[in-house]
Amino acid sequence: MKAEAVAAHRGGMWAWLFQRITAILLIVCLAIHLTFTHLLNIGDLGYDNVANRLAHGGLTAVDIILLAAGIYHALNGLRMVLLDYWLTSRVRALAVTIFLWAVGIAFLVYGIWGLWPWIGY
Amino acid sequence: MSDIKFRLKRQDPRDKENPEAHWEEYTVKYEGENLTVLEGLFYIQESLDPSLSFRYGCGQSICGSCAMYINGAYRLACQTNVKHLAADVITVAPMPHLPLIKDMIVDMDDFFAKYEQIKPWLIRNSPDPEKELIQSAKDAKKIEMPSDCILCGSCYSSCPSAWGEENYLGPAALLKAYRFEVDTRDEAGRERMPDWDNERGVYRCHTIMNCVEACPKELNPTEGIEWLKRAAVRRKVFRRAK
Amino acid sequence: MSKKPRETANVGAGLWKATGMWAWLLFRISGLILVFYLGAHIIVISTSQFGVGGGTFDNVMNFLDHPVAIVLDVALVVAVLYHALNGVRIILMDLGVGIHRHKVIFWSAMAVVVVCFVIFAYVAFSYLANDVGPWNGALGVAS
Amino acid sequence: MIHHDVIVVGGGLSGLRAAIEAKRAGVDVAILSQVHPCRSHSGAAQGGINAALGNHPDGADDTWEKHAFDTTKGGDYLVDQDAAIQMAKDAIGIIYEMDHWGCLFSRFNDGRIAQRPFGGAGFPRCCYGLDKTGHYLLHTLVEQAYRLQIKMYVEQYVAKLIVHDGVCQGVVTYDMIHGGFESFTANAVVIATGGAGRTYSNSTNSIISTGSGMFMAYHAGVPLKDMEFVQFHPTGLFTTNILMTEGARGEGGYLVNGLGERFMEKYAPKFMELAPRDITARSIQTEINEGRGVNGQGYVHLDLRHLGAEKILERLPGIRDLAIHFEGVDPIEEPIPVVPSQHYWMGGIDTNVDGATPMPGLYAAGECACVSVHGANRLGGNSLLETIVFGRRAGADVVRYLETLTDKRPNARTAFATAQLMEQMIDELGAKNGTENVYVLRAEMTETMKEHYGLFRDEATMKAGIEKLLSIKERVKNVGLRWTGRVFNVDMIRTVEFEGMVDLALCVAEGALARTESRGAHFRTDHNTRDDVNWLKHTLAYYRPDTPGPRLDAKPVTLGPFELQERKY
Repeated sequence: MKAEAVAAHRGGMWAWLFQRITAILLIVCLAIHLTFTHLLNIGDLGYDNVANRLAHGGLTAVDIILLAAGIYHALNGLRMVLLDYWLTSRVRALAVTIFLWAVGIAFLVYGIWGLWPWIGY
Repeated sequence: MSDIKFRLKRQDPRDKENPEAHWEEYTVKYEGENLTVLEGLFYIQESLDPSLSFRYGCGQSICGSCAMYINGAYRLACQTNVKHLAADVITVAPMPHLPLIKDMIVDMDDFFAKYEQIKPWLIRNSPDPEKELIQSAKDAKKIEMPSDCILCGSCYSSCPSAWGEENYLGPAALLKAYRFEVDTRDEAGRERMPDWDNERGVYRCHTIMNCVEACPKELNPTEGIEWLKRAAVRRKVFRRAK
Repeated sequence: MSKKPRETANVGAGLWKATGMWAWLLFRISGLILVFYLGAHIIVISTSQFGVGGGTFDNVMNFLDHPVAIVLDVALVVAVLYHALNGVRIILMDLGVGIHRHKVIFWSAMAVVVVCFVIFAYVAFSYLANDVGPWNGALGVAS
Repeated sequence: MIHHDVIVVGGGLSGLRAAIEAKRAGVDVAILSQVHPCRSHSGAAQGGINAALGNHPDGADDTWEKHAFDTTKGGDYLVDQDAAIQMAKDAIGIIYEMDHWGCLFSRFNDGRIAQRPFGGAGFPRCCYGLDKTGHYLLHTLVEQAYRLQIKMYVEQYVAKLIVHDGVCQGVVTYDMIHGGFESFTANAVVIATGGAGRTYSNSTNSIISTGSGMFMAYHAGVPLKDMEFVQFHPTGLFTTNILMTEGARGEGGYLVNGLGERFMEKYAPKFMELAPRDITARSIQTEINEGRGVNGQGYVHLDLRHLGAEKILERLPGIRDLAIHFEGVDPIEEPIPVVPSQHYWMGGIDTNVDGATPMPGLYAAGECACVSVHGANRLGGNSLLETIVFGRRAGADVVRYLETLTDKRPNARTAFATAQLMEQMIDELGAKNGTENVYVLRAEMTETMKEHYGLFRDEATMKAGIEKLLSIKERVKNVGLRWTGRVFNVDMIRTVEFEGMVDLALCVAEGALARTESRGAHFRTDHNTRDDVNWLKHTLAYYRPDTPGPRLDAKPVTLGPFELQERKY
């Protein structure tokens, strides 16, 4: 162990806390999302059908929260796994964190873009 | 009662002729009712193979020297009676996932370096009173569990987070941090916090609970680590003192 | 302090009989599966931007009605349910609830997983069998 | 060769406390220990630590004078009264200091440190942390040692003192991890290696308590004092001799014989189970010898059942665990089978009240030293106190000693030669084709000590015991080293230390034979009264390289305010 290596890693509480907050958001939103998409409307997934459903603004909001929280939760989870195995140096950990943030924001933008046809339907 | 077989994992990495790990079997005399694994090892060392190395201390489960991997679990050799193992063969190996020195001896330097890292002492800023510091019986009870740690290293060796990440402080050190942070006499405030409120500290704990399974004193390091996580939130988000 | 070579011969030993160890391992695996699923899902949804009047999206959806895809969906549900309910257990422990009874809570969570899964599997397989969902149109959502 | 101003041998309570005291005065100090300091035998202490805090409602008017008196009376007046008074005075500050350093103490409802009654004490003055007081104290001091960044060399078996012109200048150690001998030079050495309990086969002590510090000093010419006084704890587990704390009786546990009687009313009607240890232990042994053991076997019962599960779990969880793990008995449901077991070594390296031995530069503190505050019999709760009080005093005196030194350069040639000597000795041992098995001899010796120098002694058995010990000492010469590897050679340590253990055993034997009286823990059936006219004096034992046994000498006892009286409890 290198004492400096331990000392170099400050913080982590916010990442941990947001992981929990997003987890709770995900459970709630995912339950709504799955119920409406797969239990109540199974077999009818189609462009117009989705558009009808998302006409209820609430469900659009749920999907967007799901998207944002899901991306954060997924990528932070991935970061956790990486930290466990090979992100021992602070520089590397920082670089990966920044990279994952960039990927996350890109996916968020791309995801909203994907939802856009229905939002503006 | 008849004799009992001990299967020991032997390795001397500095032995030029045979540096590899290998298993050796010994037949240990087992006449009476009681035989602890440590007594068995002493029998082997005295009568069968003087080259066997293992740590020993008190022989009464308080010093923490003889934590080993016995029949698939972390156990204190002195505390383990072979009759409770209910096995024909007693398999003894050093604690896994730690650097090996010889036979049952593992290198605990990192373990203690991490222990030292979290400032394992009471930090006080106000002047000490003439008499004792007043602490309610209820508050004293809170530090009992973490104070009972004997630093045997079982939890540290069993923690998957520590296997992959050499800088993770590990359950024992974090339990020690909890022991002081939860103590009403401690006035560290934010002084000790950076050492455990850290990606190499409490947030590397994924509540796997192996440490709880492994602990021969039946302590619960996870409880302490989770308390620390909440304490971090209390302090940083809600600006509380403790 | 110099980096010491870690012993390798013993790696794999550990507490493989411990509940928490398996719970964590499956949690991690299901988590990684879900990370990749999330990426795939976003890409699938984004097909709404292609084709005329959502044609590409409808094609993809029809393709995903294939029985194999539905079986995979059901497997995905297992991963989601497991990850979600074990996650609930972890959050409870974070809150200081049930640290001394984590195994009981784990198996209770698993019971919830099974119940939820049975509901999903029933819906999914009855759809596979009848090409129609049991509650199709129940809420009056236009089909 | 490594140099430090002060070297402390042993990392138990007294060693750590001495090191802390010296370090706080700005001295460069290092601890050498056979095990990591947190693994020291001090941690196995259970019951508590005495100090006249007066926190207990029944002991509100307790004072250090009364503590000193109880100590003196408990020690059957062989106590140096100035030392006992010093210890009782220092005790109060020591407890508060440990509390300020974060040691866990059980508390009364008002938040003050709780106290429980203990054997031989007129007042409930034993401060405790559950039944793991030693463990909590030890870890607190280890933590303080880390805080002060005291250099610790762990897993160094200290084998020999470096003595130049009669002045102690360091030690030679066997480095167990790296293999090989290393010499550590210093201007002062503090020995704090603990007792020699393992010379008895029925000991409550750690396996590492072999008295290595004692015989190291003894071989270097420092006298050992009062070695014939060996304490037997009344309650060790029947099969393993593991300690069942006196606190169990302090909390209200009963001693019951095979007939179901609380037999202590015959022996100590006033104090009952809380009589001093020597008296309680002899009472138990008498019951057993007269056939009133449980089921006709050699043990009596320690009965805690009437305390109730709640009190046992709250106050005595540690001994419950021990009883379950090692004896298979749950004290909540069953009485615990107990026998008197060797527990403490009242004698030791002759030191003054500041821990200084007759050899310049050599200090001793703790169980391996004999100040003497325990006299002929130690009271429960005084040993933890002694380690910390005299550890601190030794640490402070070392600093004063260093200031008086003009030449602070230890002689490197002597240090080197001493290490060479050890190397040579090991090489010779390794080359020798041993005809004797050291472990057979060890078993014989420990059994001899148990049988011949136990609770009841008489001339004939003791003489026979000396014969046996002398023959064992002779046979040690034929012992060879069976494995010559250098890394963590357990066999080497256990072989090398054995001869020293026999020497200590001989000191006990010769001292006990010479003392024709009964005093405290030393009870002779052929001289069963105390003889203050001839024997109110300390025994000193000097090493003679050419003769197997020690040369005995005497030293007067320092008397003080407490008049000699008969011991009645």
